Amino acid sequence: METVVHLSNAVAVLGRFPVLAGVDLEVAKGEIVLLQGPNGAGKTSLLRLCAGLLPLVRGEAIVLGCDLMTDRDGVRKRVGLLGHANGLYADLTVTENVRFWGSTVGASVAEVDAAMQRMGLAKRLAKVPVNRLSAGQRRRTALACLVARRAELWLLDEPHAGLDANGRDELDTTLREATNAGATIIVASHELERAGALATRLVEVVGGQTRERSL
Amino acid sequence: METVVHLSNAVAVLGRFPVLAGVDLEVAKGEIVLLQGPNGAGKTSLLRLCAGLLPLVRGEAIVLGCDLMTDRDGVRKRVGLLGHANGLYADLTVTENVRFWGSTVGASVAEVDAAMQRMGLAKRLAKVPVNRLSAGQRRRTALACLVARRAELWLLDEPHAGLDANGRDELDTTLREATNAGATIIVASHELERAGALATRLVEVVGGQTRERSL
Amino acid sequence: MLRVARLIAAKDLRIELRSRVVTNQVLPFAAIVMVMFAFAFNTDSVVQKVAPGLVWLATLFSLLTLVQRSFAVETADGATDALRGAGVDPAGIFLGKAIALAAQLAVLELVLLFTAVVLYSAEFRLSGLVLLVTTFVAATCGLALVGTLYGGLAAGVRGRETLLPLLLLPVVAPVLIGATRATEAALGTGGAVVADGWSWVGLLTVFVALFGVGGTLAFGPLIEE
Amino acid sequence: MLRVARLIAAKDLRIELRSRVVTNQVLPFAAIVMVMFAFAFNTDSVVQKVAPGLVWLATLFSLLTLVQRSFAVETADGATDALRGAGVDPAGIFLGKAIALAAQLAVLELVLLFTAVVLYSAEFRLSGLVLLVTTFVAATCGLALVGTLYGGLAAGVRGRETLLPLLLLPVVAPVLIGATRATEAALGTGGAVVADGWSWVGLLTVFVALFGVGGTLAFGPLIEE
Amino acid sequence: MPVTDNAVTDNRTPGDLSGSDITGAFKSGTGTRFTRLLGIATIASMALLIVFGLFVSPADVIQGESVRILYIHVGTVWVAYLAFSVTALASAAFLWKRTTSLIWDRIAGASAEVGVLFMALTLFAGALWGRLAWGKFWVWDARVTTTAFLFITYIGYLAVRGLGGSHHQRGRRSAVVALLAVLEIPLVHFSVKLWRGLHQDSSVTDTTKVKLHDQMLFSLFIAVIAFTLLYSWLVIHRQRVMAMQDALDDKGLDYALQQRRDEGDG
Ligand code: HEM
Ligand SMILES: Nc1ncnc2c1ncn2[C@@H]1O[C@H](COP(=O)(O)OP(=O)(O)OP(=O)(O)O)[C@@H](O)[C@H]1O
Ligand SMILES: Nc1ncnc2c1ncn2[C@@H]1O[C@H](COP(=O)(O)OP(=O)(O)OP(=O)(O)O)[C@@H](O)[C@H]1O
Ligand SMILES: [Mg+2]
Ligand SMILES: [Mg+2]
Repeated sequence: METVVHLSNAVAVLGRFPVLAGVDLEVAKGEIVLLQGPNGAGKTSLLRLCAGLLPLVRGEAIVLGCDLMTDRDGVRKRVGLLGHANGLYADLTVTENVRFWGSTVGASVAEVDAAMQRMGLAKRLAKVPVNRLSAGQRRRTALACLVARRAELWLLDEPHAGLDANGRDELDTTLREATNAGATIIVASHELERAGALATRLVEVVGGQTRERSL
Repeated sequence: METVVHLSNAVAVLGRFPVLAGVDLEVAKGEIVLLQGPNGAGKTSLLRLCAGLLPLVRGEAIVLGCDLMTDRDGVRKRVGLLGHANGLYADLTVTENVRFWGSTVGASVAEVDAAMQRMGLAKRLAKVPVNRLSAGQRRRTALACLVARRAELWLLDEPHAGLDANGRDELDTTLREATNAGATIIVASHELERAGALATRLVEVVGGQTRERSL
Repeated sequence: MLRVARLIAAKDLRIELRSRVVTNQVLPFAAIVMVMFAFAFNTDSVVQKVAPGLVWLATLFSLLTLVQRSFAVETADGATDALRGAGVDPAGIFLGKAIALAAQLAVLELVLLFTAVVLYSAEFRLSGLVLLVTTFVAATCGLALVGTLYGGLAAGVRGRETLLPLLLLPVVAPVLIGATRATEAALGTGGAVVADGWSWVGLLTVFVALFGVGGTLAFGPLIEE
Repeated sequence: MLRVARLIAAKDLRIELRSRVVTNQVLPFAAIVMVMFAFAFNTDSVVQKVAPGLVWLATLFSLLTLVQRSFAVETADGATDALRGAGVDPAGIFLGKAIALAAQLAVLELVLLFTAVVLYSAEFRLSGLVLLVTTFVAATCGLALVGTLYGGLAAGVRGRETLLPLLLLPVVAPVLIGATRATEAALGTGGAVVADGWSWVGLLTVFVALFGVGGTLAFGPLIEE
Repeated sequence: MPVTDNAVTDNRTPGDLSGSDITGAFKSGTGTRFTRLLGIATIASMALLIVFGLFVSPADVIQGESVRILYIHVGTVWVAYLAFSVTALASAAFLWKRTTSLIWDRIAGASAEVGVLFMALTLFAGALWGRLAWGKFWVWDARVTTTAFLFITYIGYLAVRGLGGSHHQRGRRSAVVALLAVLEIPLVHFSVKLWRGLHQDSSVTDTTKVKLHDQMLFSLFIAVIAFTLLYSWLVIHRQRVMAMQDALDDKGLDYALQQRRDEGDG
């Protein structure tokens, strides 16, 4: 099977703190991997490393065939990250935000509309500026932006946070569809019941290191 | 039984949008009420109204014996709110933050330490500035600030978001202890399984109005 | 109220100690502003004549930044809400933030004055020293009080960056003028005599009293949502 | 690259249209700065003599605010991360943000020039008009390019507010001087003649070319963590 | 005028109110018999002012015909002072617990708006006069500058009124600002003494050195009466329009509430 993420003894630091202390991880194409672990374990850092946003200090990291030591730009174009922050422009409307993020990868208007439809934003909320949305509505918008980006590797940091029951179902459907279309997904989440049902594999992160676990 | 919150046809607006469109709610002392409902329904707004932060436009609202139309200050001193934002000072350490919020209500050093202990912050993290914490660690700090405030009515807006399994258990214990000590609690959460096990009553919020539901 | 004021002031100053925004950012900024002034009017005689005005003008610009920073700290993660929600005495918040602001302003002004002396060869007179110190204390308090009052009003609202200079500058202008004239008198710029300065200090004192009392009473309603 | 530049510029200008921060905040601020200048040097003759310098000084202060705003929009909700993470061409981001900044600066400068004409009774000459327009275009582009470059550098890091003025002001000083002298030549302030101005414009053009090319190449590594 | 109409801020929300027929409730207009009489009196006194100002009163020995600007310049500025004082008094009444009523807030707002209008006229007339008397539209004289600051201050006041939020919140916030702003009036008035500028010293109120011709003084008197009447007429109407706007907001709220409730059923 094709390997999408290959980390071997990867180390990353923030300031002087080693947030990742030698991580080993293999993810194959089409998998949905769930990262789980205590607060401060390094889940967010791991996702940021894979997205090419956190510099690799030691070890080996190859994502989508690009070496993170040398070719981070190659990775970034093909990866989609949803972080703790939403990355939205507060003064622009929902549609404008999704359209902007879609067009950074050349998504068509139809694709953007489809993404908004997916997250239930196509109707009343489409023309509302983001600063007038509730927390969950913002999270939905950020997800729609991610969907519109059509990434090959999706990195999701607590995507459920703030979503209502309905939104969680929509998210699950979206992720399943994405993997069917050939995407690979890594999700960090504390909601074991919810995310566990979706995932194909569970990886525990503790103290900046990973351990394989059974679901 | 003593009534802590009494809302009758309460209306509140943001801009010109009626976020609360006539809410009726009765909460008795010692209850743990779970608010549940779709994104944008008005849960956050309802909590902010009860905390005296969102002006009441019409209807009646009496919280802890104070009328929200006339005596919002009386309410605020005795209510503790954990919102979507954490309300922490990023440049101060965890201890300094908890101490500051504790001392606004005159909590002693021992009480502050106890609160930090409760949320598992007493050891390694005590002297770390908040801007070097992970998302879940920040949430824990915010909860510790709340515990240190010793409020009579606790208003929690998605308190579980970002907490690890351990933190969730600690939170549940803390809330149970608080009600035993005479506090009343209203929680808004999308995690039905988790929060439902804790709550004594379920209230659904839809379209700016409330409906009583069975757990 | 005083307990709350002490608490808030201590917190604000501690944040400054940790983040060093004023020390590292506003100070060099103000200093550079002074240098640029000297640059823009390269005739020496002009610069020397307007030196006191420049010190206060630079203070004023820095005040805007300081006030914005002072309230950005609160709004960054929703702490204003938390403060209001905690039922903390607004008068205490007002005084506390004003004290912290005054302390930061004072440091800033000292540096500016020093820069002025070095760059523009402004001159000191011993006879004017008492006047100079009084002027600086009064003006600093006045600026800190007004800044906090309007900063609090503008902090919560949407167009806050717009509103603050709009509200602040016309009110502060008299302070600027009074302080400039008093400083001129103290330094003897353009042949001004020391006695002239005291009436301006009187004006500044009235201003301080007014905004001290007004702010303490009015801050509550102002920051209310 | 140009597609990305257009995308980013359009987004930045649209945000400005919605939030009106420049129109409502920076513009009045700059105008008030001009008024304060005039008031601080209340002798009329001085003001008139330094009017071109004041216009550019006020532009400079506003530039700082504009650049900060331009990148605050990105960092507020982690959009910088998202932009970097999206692998958007950095050269495109650079040009796009510079274009949007230049557009906003241009509006600002027009207003300032108008204010100067009204307030300081600065005078126009038809013969100097071409020079004036060229100077403004060149200086605007130069300021926008440098501003974006250093703004991007400062945006990610912790002491960003410190860094920006510290980096920006010394580099921009030549632009300030060149533009002032050229404007003086165009307006004939203090008996300057039009021909004098063109050599300054030459300097400005070199500056623009330098930072245009340099910025396009260097922006990528600069915004990298 | 800058920010006049706080109800028309861009606060359109998902539940847009524009589609409803809530305007029908206010067909009666804002006029009453009293205001119509007031309007007639205003027009009459204006006519009188034109007659006295332009024809009866003499030209000045030094300034010539241009002195006639005085009637507008000084007439409007005094009425602007009056307007701002009324704003302050109404604000105090609003803040005082026993008289709290939104009507005071509306009077304060309406009066400030009209005051800003008159102040703009003062500045305009002063600038024109300055061109004639001093050769420049604008000088950096103390009174001229402080007048500009006063003007900006009240624009700021109107901006605060336009911030949005509930009516009571608007009232509280703006009342505090109004009470602080009014303190600038003495500053403007005494600025000539404080800073010794170019501008005219007190020549009307200071009886020890009356310089004005009797007929000029009388014309000025008429000007002040005329502008005061105009001011009252404008404020009464504006205040009523504001009351309607507030009521309209309430009606709009009813409509928006209905839509919001339907959200749950739909
Ligand atoms: C834009 C320029 C001007 C502004 C902003 C201005 C402003 C004012 C103000 C605010 C007052 C009221 C002072 C008070 O009673 O408190 C006033 C009064 C007056 N102004 Fe002007 N003025 C301007 C230009 C002029 C000029 C050019 C003249 C004539 C040469 C003039 C003549 C007067 C006179 C005669 C009074 C009445 C003085 C008194 O009795 O107090 N003003 N002006
Ligand atoms: N500033 C604002 N102006 C206008 N409408 C707003 C504003 N802020 C929020 N709203 C609207 O108010 C409604 C209620 O928001 P609220 O935050 O109370 O919802 P919520 O139930 O907490 O939702 P969530 O589950 O997403 O947190 C939302 O529909 C939102 O669109
Ligand atoms: N700027 C920083 N400087 C130093 N250490 C940091 C910094 N930011 C985060 N850390 C530390 O890095 C560690 C890993 O953080 P990370 O955000 O990856 O954890 P996480 O697994 O995502 O936790 P959570 O479940 O709380 O989101 C934490 O222990 C945190 O204290
Ligand atoms: Mg995390
Ligand atoms: Mg919410």
